[in-house]
Amino acid sequence: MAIEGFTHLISFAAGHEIIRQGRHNLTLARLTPDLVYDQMVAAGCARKLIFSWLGNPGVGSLHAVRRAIEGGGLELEEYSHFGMVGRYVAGAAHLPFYPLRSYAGSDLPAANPLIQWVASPYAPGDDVAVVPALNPDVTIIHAQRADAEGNVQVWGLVGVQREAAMAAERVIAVVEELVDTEVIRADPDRTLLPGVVVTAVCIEPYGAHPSFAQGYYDRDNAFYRAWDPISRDPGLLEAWLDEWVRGIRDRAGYVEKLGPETVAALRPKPRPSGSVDYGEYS
Amino acid sequence: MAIEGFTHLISFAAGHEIIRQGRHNLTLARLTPDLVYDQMVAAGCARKLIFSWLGNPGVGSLHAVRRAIEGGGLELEEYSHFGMVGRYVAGAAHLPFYPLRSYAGSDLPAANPLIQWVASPYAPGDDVAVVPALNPDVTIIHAQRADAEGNVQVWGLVGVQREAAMAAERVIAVVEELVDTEVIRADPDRTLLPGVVVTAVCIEPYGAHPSFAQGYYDRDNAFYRAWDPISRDPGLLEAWLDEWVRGIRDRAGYVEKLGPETVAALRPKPRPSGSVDYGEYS
Amino acid sequence: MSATPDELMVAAAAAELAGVRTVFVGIGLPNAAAILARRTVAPDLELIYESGVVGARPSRLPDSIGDPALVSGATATMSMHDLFAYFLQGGRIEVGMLGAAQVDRWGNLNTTVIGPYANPTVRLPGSGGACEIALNAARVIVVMSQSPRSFVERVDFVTSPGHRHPDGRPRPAWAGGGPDTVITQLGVYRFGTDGEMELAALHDGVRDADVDAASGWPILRRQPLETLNAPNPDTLSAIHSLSGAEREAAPS
Amino acid sequence: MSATPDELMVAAAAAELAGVRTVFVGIGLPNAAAILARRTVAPDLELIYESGVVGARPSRLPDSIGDPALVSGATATMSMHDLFAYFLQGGRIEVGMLGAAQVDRWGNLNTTVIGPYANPTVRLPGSGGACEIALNAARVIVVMSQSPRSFVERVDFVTSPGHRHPDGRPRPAWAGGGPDTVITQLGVYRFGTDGEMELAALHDGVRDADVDAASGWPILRRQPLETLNAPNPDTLSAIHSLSGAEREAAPS
Repeated sequence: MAIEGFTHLISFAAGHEIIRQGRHNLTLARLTPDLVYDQMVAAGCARKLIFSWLGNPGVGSLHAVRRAIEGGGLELEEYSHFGMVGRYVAGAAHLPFYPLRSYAGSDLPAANPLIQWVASPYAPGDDVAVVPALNPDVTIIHAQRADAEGNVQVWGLVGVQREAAMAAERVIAVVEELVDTEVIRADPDRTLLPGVVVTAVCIEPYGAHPSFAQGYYDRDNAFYRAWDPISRDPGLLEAWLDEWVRGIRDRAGYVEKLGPETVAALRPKPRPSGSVDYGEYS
Repeated sequence: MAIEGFTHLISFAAGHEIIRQGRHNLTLARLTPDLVYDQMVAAGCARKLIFSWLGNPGVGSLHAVRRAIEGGGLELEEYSHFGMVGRYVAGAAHLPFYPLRSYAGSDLPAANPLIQWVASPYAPGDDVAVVPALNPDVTIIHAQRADAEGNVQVWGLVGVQREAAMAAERVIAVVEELVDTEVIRADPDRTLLPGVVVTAVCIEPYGAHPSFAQGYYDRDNAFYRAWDPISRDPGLLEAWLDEWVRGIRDRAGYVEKLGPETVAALRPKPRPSGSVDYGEYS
Repeated sequence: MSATPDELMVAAAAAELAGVRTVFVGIGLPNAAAILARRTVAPDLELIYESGVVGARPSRLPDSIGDPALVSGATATMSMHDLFAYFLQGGRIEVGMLGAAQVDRWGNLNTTVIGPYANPTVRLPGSGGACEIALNAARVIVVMSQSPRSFVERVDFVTSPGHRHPDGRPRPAWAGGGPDTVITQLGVYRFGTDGEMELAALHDGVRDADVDAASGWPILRRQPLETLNAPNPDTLSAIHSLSGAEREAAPS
Repeated sequence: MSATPDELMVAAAAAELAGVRTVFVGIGLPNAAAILARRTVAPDLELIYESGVVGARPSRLPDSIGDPALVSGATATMSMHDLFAYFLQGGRIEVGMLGAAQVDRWGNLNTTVIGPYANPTVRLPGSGGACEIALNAARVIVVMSQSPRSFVERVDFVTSPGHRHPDGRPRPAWAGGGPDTVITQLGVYRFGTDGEMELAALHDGVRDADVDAASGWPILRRQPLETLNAPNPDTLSAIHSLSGAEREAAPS
């Protein structure tokens, strides 16, 4: 499975619910495992990571992931960012591979034999690296809004959300708010995923905290920094999971526990996009 | 060169100016040559077409193109739509080829030896069709708006405009209107091409007529239908080019000649997209 | 009020879309059929156009598959790359609807040339997205006029592959189900397990012999052969309300 | 007021961006350098972030390369596919800025592991976009701390290729120019025509011997060796105004 959203719109709500359900043996794909997979790895959910950058952005390491690696309890399958992007693209497009200009002269192909090469039929010797398709059983994304038909809209960074979702067997979209379908249909360009490819929509305001939702709340940088000492210490980490994940029933409980002051401090001032005219043609 | 815009935002303004300048021997790429290339072929601009669907959409044939083909004066290089899309994608991405699930069992590869096959390193026998990169010297697109820095925004159908532009050495964007850069920056998701990849911006209201500009004017279906008898008759066609292209100085002259009634009849009623909030973060 | 041949085809094609969720719509009669189906037997049908529109809810019947009325009020627009790669090739299209100038018994479709490719008698529009639709949709419905010139022993050019190439090559393993139904003004054809076309139903008033007279090869019959009811007045008036601006994109 | 090592590196890296139009910005010091350059020597500089932002005009120095302040007021956002494929791989990036835990004389960069890959002493973050940046940007500027542990005879892992692989393999023909400049707290390094690193300039007050003491191989010298001026007070105060929230993403 994959929880995607590059820095933006990371579904911590889904990660926490997976921890609460006590899932095990998951293969977790994500360009940047981020805190959400550090927490899931700490909780024993994961058997394997498929990734391209393993860190706490702007802070340092994911210590629970590092401990699991060093303890031999976590298998790794490692790419570069564009390699991971390409795996989802190939998966979404029903292609066996995705070609990219990368890896030549790098040791990554030696570390990961799934990185291969194909010859160009147009220029002898111009070999191109390829990565295989990745088709998650489930991809979970977070988004700003959806309607009752499951049409999902996002603004700001979209990362690999469309490709990761369309590569998956099932797609779960967690959103900040449910809107009328006429809101969606007024601006079809903003639709990341039409409802026809979405399996389920869950409405969880602040479901991406401590990551951000453009226009809704800021990245909680203080949380990312505070995670470092927690993640370093298995005892502290276990206590944090008990308090903030296992000890509460759902996302609403998490948001209540965050408290109105923290939530208010993350709210940006308004910056409207402005409206464009699609025209009514009849 | 390519003038791209799939049914939407076809730069007739650029096509007519190329005819006025008396250009010859051009290789013209475009998924659907449409009336713009029928006119350019009739005027003797073209040596070769690279295309995937050759017709007057909803009406019938492009008669000038057909005459040129039947007279042996026009070389053809033919793909399917996705093959043409892939050629631009590979060109934009500096890849030697683009792989796609097509052409197996079709006679197109026999007609066009540039359609080739590569083997998948992941599954023996799972060969995938490939098309070579296409890198136009110049790509011309039409768009709704741009700012003075050359940032170009489009809403509605985008077709292959981004890929065709980014595959090109030089990019010319013809737009309905120039807007303040703050209008662009208020909604960065709508930007099709950042200014840094755009060589020149030209402001030509109604420059896509008889095709359409979402929210600005409708497709002039009557014109597309009226083109059929003109295009059938070389004499009529020559007279049309004299009257509507060579006989006027610029696009403003064309719009004036169209007349305010035609222009007004093509204007849609408003249908606003609504505004979203990007948030001001500081 | 009796139906024209086009109306018969549109009504029969719309009926095939009952219960379908995603249809990739080509220009011409398929467009009319898909819009009719959404208004009648398939209210959840998502109209997907190769121009980059998903979930169109057009206020008028467009002349072209790229029309501003398809965009305003749609659920999504996307680039042609994303649409062809992730929707069509990604296997998310249940039904692709195609027209053709020629079809053979294996469902191979020709929209490229009549005569030899290098020196054609008639130059047709070519593939457009048809080659990809024929290979990647879960199933394909063909809507076309039937005559000895269009139902041929061997198509002059395979634009869009059917169940096997005239030279015997089989359909590739990765491909979708291929042509499933061919609808003409005479009847409805299905394909047998070996991929050969079979007459399955005749329009009301069409005789068995009419089919033979309009075919370039002896067409197999399914037993029992059905007879389709004539479109009812409601359907016909729905088609009329659509077809004001409709022009078929057949090559002239 | 004297500059910290980080400030020396940021100031020198910003100076390298004078006149540059497009820079692909990584996390940490490169981010600070690029933002500083845009405010000083390169007002037309377009900051391009792998998260999918072009033309960011951040109102604050972000902790992360994905930050809402990078998006609000940018000229364009796009999917990571389009950004990596059409901007970076498409050859539209003049300068890529990278950090690293280790570098060798050929400019090979390691951000993956210290020790053997299968059983590392230290697990570093990995490539992210660095491997693609190193191969596809027209030129690459490396900003990193220098010590005998980071300037090494042989990197433990080549994450991002330099001018030739330690095993002798040459850089591929299709690739961009590769590492052009390495900036450390001691000085600025360039690369000779054979692709080997050469000391080109020392920061003010750094001695030649300091470089040897902080290097795992005998580094070539360019003649004449330049000395960089200490950052002037305006530059330093500009850096200070940026660096409130800045944390370097070095592995801990």
